[in-house]
Amino acid sequence: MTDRSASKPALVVDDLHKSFGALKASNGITLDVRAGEIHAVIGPNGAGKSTLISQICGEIRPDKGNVLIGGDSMNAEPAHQRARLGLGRSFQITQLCGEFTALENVVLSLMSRSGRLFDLWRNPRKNREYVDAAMEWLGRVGLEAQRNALASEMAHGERRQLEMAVALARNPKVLLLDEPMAGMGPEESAKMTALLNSLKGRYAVLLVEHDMEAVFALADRISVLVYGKVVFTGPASQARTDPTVRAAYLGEEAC
Amino acid sequence: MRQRIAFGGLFLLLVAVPIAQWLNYPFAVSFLTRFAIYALAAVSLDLVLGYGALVSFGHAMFFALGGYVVGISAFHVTDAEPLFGWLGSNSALIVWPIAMLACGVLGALVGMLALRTSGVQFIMITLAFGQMVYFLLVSLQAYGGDDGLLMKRPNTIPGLNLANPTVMYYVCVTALVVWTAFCMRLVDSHFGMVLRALRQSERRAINLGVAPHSHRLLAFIISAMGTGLAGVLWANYALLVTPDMASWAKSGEFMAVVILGGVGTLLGPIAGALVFTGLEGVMSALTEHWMLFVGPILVLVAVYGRSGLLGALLKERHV
Amino acid sequence: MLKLEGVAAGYGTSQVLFGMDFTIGQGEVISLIGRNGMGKTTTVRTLMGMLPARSGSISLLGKPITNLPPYRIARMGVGLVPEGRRAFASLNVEENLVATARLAGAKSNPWTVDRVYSLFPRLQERRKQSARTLSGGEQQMLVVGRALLTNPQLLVLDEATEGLAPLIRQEIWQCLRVLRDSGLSILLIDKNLAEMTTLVQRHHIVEKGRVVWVGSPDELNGDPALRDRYLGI
Amino acid sequence: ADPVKIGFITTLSTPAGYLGADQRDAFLLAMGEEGGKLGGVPVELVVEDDGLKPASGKQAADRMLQSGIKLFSGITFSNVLGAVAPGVLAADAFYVSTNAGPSTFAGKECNKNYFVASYQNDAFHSAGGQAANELGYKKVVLLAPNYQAGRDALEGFKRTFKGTVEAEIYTKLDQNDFSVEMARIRSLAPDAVYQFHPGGAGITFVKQYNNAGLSKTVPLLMPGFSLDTRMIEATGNAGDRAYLTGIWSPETDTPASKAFVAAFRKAYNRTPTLYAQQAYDAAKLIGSGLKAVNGDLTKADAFRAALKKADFKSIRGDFKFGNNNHPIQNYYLMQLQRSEGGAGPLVPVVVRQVLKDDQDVYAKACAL
Amino acid sequence: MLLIFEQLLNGLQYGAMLFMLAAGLTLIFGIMGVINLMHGSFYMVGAYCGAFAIIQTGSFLAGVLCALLGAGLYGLLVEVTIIRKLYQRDHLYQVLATFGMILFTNQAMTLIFGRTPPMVEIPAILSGSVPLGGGLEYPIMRLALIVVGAVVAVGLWYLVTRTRVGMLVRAGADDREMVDALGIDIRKLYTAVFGFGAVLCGLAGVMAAPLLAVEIGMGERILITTFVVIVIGGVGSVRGALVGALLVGMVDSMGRAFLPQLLQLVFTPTIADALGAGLVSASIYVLMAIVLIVRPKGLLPARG
Ligand SMILES: Nc1ncnc2c1ncn2[C@@H]1O[C@H](COP(=O)(O)OP(=O)(O)OP(=O)(O)O)[C@@H](O)[C@H]1O
Ligand SMILES: Nc1ncnc2c1ncn2[C@@H]1O[C@H](COP(=O)(O)OP(=O)(O)OP(=O)(O)O)[C@@H](O)[C@H]1O
Ligand SMILES: [Mg+2]
Ligand SMILES: [Mg+2]
Repeated sequence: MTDRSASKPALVVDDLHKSFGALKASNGITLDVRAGEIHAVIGPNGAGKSTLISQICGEIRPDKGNVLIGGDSMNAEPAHQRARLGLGRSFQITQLCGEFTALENVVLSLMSRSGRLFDLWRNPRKNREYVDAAMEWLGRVGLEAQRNALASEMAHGERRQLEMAVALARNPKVLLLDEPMAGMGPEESAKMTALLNSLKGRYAVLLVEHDMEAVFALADRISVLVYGKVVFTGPASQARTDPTVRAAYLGEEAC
Repeated sequence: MRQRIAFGGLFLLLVAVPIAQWLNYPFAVSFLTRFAIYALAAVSLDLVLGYGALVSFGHAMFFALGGYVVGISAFHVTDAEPLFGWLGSNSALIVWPIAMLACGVLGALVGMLALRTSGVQFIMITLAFGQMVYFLLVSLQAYGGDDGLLMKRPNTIPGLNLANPTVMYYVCVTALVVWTAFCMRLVDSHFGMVLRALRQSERRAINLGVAPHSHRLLAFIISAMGTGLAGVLWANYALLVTPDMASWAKSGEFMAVVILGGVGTLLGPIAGALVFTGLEGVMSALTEHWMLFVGPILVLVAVYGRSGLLGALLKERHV
Repeated sequence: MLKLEGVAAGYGTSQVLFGMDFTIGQGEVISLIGRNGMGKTTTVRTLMGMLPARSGSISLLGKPITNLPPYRIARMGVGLVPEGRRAFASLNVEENLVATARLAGAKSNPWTVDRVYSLFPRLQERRKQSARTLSGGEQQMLVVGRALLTNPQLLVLDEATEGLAPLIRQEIWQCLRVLRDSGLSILLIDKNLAEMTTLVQRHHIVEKGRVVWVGSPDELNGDPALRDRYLGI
Repeated sequence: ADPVKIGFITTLSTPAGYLGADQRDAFLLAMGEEGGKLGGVPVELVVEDDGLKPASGKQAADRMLQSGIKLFSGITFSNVLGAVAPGVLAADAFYVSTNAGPSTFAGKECNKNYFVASYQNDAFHSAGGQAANELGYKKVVLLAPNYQAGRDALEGFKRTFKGTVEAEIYTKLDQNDFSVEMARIRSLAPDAVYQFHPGGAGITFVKQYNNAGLSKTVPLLMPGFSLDTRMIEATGNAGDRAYLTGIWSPETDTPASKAFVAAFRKAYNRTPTLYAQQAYDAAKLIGSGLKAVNGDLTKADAFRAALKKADFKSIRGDFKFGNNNHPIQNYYLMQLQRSEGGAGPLVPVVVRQVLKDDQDVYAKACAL
Repeated sequence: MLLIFEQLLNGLQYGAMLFMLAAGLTLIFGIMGVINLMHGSFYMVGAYCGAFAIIQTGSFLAGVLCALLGAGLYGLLVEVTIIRKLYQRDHLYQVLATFGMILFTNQAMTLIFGRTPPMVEIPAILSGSVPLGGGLEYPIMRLALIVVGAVVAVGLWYLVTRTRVGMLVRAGADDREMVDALGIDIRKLYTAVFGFGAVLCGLAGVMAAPLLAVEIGMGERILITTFVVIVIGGVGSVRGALVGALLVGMVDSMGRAFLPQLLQLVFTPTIADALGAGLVSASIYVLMAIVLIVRPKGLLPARG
């Protein structure tokens, strides 16, 4: 474990409960993400991973339980407020501004940090700072060529890459990634894994992913979620071998 | 492209009247004024409709309010006892700002409630408020009920005689140009970009820290004030304000004008206004069955004019 | 079964496919692989008739289907699992399955809703839930089941395993093997090369809108240079 | 000399279009009878549709004024007139109304160039009140739509009615189900109902009044324009035995009237409405004026004086102008009865005269 | 007391009428998701065709058939020539196109049928009224409206929620291309359903004809109200439309029936009448605003 793991948690999820009718999507989830750590949450489909993320970022109100960022409770804060307090995320089902170019999508993400959201006069696209930074991010995810393509007209995988660029560019304290590798080809996911590794330490990352290669390559710790319950939390190395995990999730093929 | 169209249009607006006089068709001035006023309303509506996807089916209420503020304050000057101790006024410098302010306030109230909904429900709730204003005006017997209010003379601006059609026209054009320029700047600003982002992916925008409600509300208020200004000018042009300024049909007309010209292009709606008022004016003069021709024309634009008259031209983007 | 010859297609001004050709035989499983944005999905859209072919010809079971309307092609026995799920949001799980179900070339044991449920028990649990609120993976299962219920002779899977947990993926691969052996032809677009090895007869590497390499999984695995060149792994 | 242009702005589109059409056609009929002349002076009718929009009416008027037209007519609705008249009069042009006669221009705001050849809006309603008295009704229920004309209507009625008003029911604009009002009327059980609903609402009301079975028990009284000839046709026998007030009916038994109805039917094979009659008279009136100045409208004073004399044969009978250039005339009570001895369609048959040489109440306020 | 009961019945009856008017729109707007301002035009076409046939043949049944046929065919024509091209387009273009068609239809009808509103007698069987006890007589025609409304409601509900056609239409509203790609001729299906929606308008038109004025522009009178009904009930659900219709019917009727009197307890009669009428005029809009503020998606929105 790195020295970072000692530092205090950037994100704490405390006994979260959420039911949809009879179904308990979150059934007392407790976990934390330390500053600079990548904490992977894996689990079968419908285990409640996305719901967990939605509750952390405030799109869904939990029935019970608490979410703390940097030690402060978020329960009272609406979603956009949490975002301002340094919470960023990527979406499992891509959420981009289709009529904006790749570049504009990233610029939007960058300017949202500036808090000038009500500036009625200046044009962010003409702001060198933003444009340069945006180009840099597009470069990192490998989309420079597509900078002026409309998001709606990009290939699925390209959109996934852009999704990540937008999420990362905001440079949040806590970053929630919902299946970032989904839809990317082998090469792209390899690249993305490398990128995330290179950025390691910048953000506290909660990573939801079904691509085990990526998970084991990135995660410091892994939690396994089954039917809304955390059945395992521990260092990646353990998870690989842990019987419960294999039974519940990995199946015989463990990379 | 956008620039070229903008300046081209501006040039036409300025020379239209001299040309009309030269062709010795003075009536054109009156028509052009009407067009400019419609355009102003349409541009304002396009701000929310095109960039915020807030399809307001009640915008006529602001048009009417703007007009009635002018009408009523004039009414109190001429032939009625003071209103809350205020003797009313004919001075544009006093009345027009008041009118726009009033529209802003109404916009804020309606917006605050209406923005709880979205999509079709938003269309209908704005319609509902529009209709309420309409019925309110109809039952304002002190101010002529559904016959509306006649004005003796237009407002006064130091050094300008609005009673002179040409002057009136240039005042309207100035208002139109300034407002449009402002809106064009607005939609490219941080605020504008956020507004458009909200339209395309609300979830994303929120998770970038955008407070959706307050952004939309501000846009709605600004749009309301612009439409109100159009109403103000209308009152001065027609010297008559009637409740049907607030009717749903009027809101529909504004919407038609915007779509006709090209949603989310700001300049498009101006062209739309020209064509719409033109069709109505010319056709109704030609035949009593003018609707038989205007209707299909609108249909053709909707079906084939991909995104309105200028939409195709203006949609091309520049980062 | 299916044959593409020099198919070109694109969107608006931008051309994407430059002479796609490949064939699938009865009971064959082939794959299209390649980097993002190389034209795999575009190929699928074109052969389904969702995107006009600008030139070239496509034929199914010997009959030309170039630019037929999608529903005609589908009825000739093509089942599609589209990219990005596209379940019918306002229908519930069961309605999604039955709405477009068909007993077209009803073979020995045709697909029924129950059979799909036994393949994906998770779906049965959520029968009455609206597809809009399903989890990503559940939606994915749903659209696979939806395609199977049209009882196709050719199954087209565009990233059908995206967002599915390893266990479920195993299930699906297993099921596809069974289907293949029962004579179904399958066109597969997927990123899990390793898992496809035992399923696929031929890989087709797509690059810039045309097939640049055809070969068996073993040949691909045996040729790191190739993998590096076209797939970057 | 080229013909005198008359600006004829009226409502031709929208459901109310038939009102305008009848006025235009009757006016043209009058011209046709003189071979394109009025009072021996060649005239040209410049017709334009206002679509029942005040603003459009004003548009048209502006355009006509600028093209040099000095004489206007034809406007059907008060709100359009309200928008058009001031501009026209300010330009020292003449206006002769074929229908609308709002109180606005009858009193303080009356104008020397503004003539109403039809009637002052309240008149039919005052006649209604008087008729109710003479028919011996003690308790009545009043209904009208909740807008200005509706309120004026009920005011007009109450001005002359001596009995008690059980209830004033204001209906919604464009209401198309009156079952609630019918129930209320039945429960109030008045001697009669006086109602004013224009256009479609009027038709609907009469149909439902009959369907509710009220027409058998409670007599229905209304102003003529609330159930004009077209509307009578559209209500079949629903309006049987209902009372109307007015200045004229196609059944009016004077040679002039008979001739007019015959000519109109011949020309357009339909029965003229009161709007047609009013427009026809207006045309004749204008003719009398043009004759006096021989078509030279620059002789404004002479033309005005001639109009004021109202030296023409009105098919409604006696007609003269009051100080405010609004008519002083007789108003009649009519009843809808089956023609052709009970077999044919309903027609308004004149029952009795209710007001003789009646002048509107606003005239006093007029300085002319 | 009896009066109150009668007024309640009137409210119900008006609600049923509103539902009939709104039924076609639930299908086209609520389920297919097309903002169709022409709704009223189909209704008018139905009424005119019905009236025309009745005047010619004297048989109400013939009128009904002719109305359904006329409205249906016009609906099909419009769908094939215009609407079909607009399904995937933004709602706004549907608004513009159908707005244009209103103007066109009105004028066309004026030219075809002339300006005189045609007369439709109440058919013999439905004329007269039945005693409901307590000396209360109620017109059969209006009871007939209630019955037909109920039948339409049940039928429509079954079609939309229980049949495959219903599912496919809803699916088509979500993702038209995908339905197509799964082997359904969505174009034909939508044409048919749109036509059926128009048929329902025609039915409403001819059923209302004996009680209402059959005139140009009669469609616009009901257009907004029907949209209000659907939005209050919750877009996309037939049950919603029914609830919305009854609610609007009741509120409107009760308001008209009692509000003025209630206000008279507080104000002088004249003021009360005026004020009451004003409130009543706006009542359904106030109702809609309140409903939407409390439940932004309406009372019974469609699933999901
Ligand atoms: N609004 C809702 N109403 C009812 N059930 C819901 C709702 N949202 C989610 N669910 C159910 O909750 C469960 C958890 O959903 P969630 O999206 O969190 O799963 P997940 O772990 O993200 O799965 P996947 O890996 O497939 O994305 C699923 O079974 C889903 O059907
Ligand atoms: N709707 C569209 N309009 C314009 N261009 C498009 C559109 N969809 C895709 N493209 C372009 O066509 C190219 C091929 O896209 P396609 O979706 O076929 O790639 P792909 O091989 O499926 O990639 P992925 O593996 O990411 O799905 C891409 O460069 C993309 O930018
Ligand atoms: Mg998920
Ligand atoms: Mg793809």
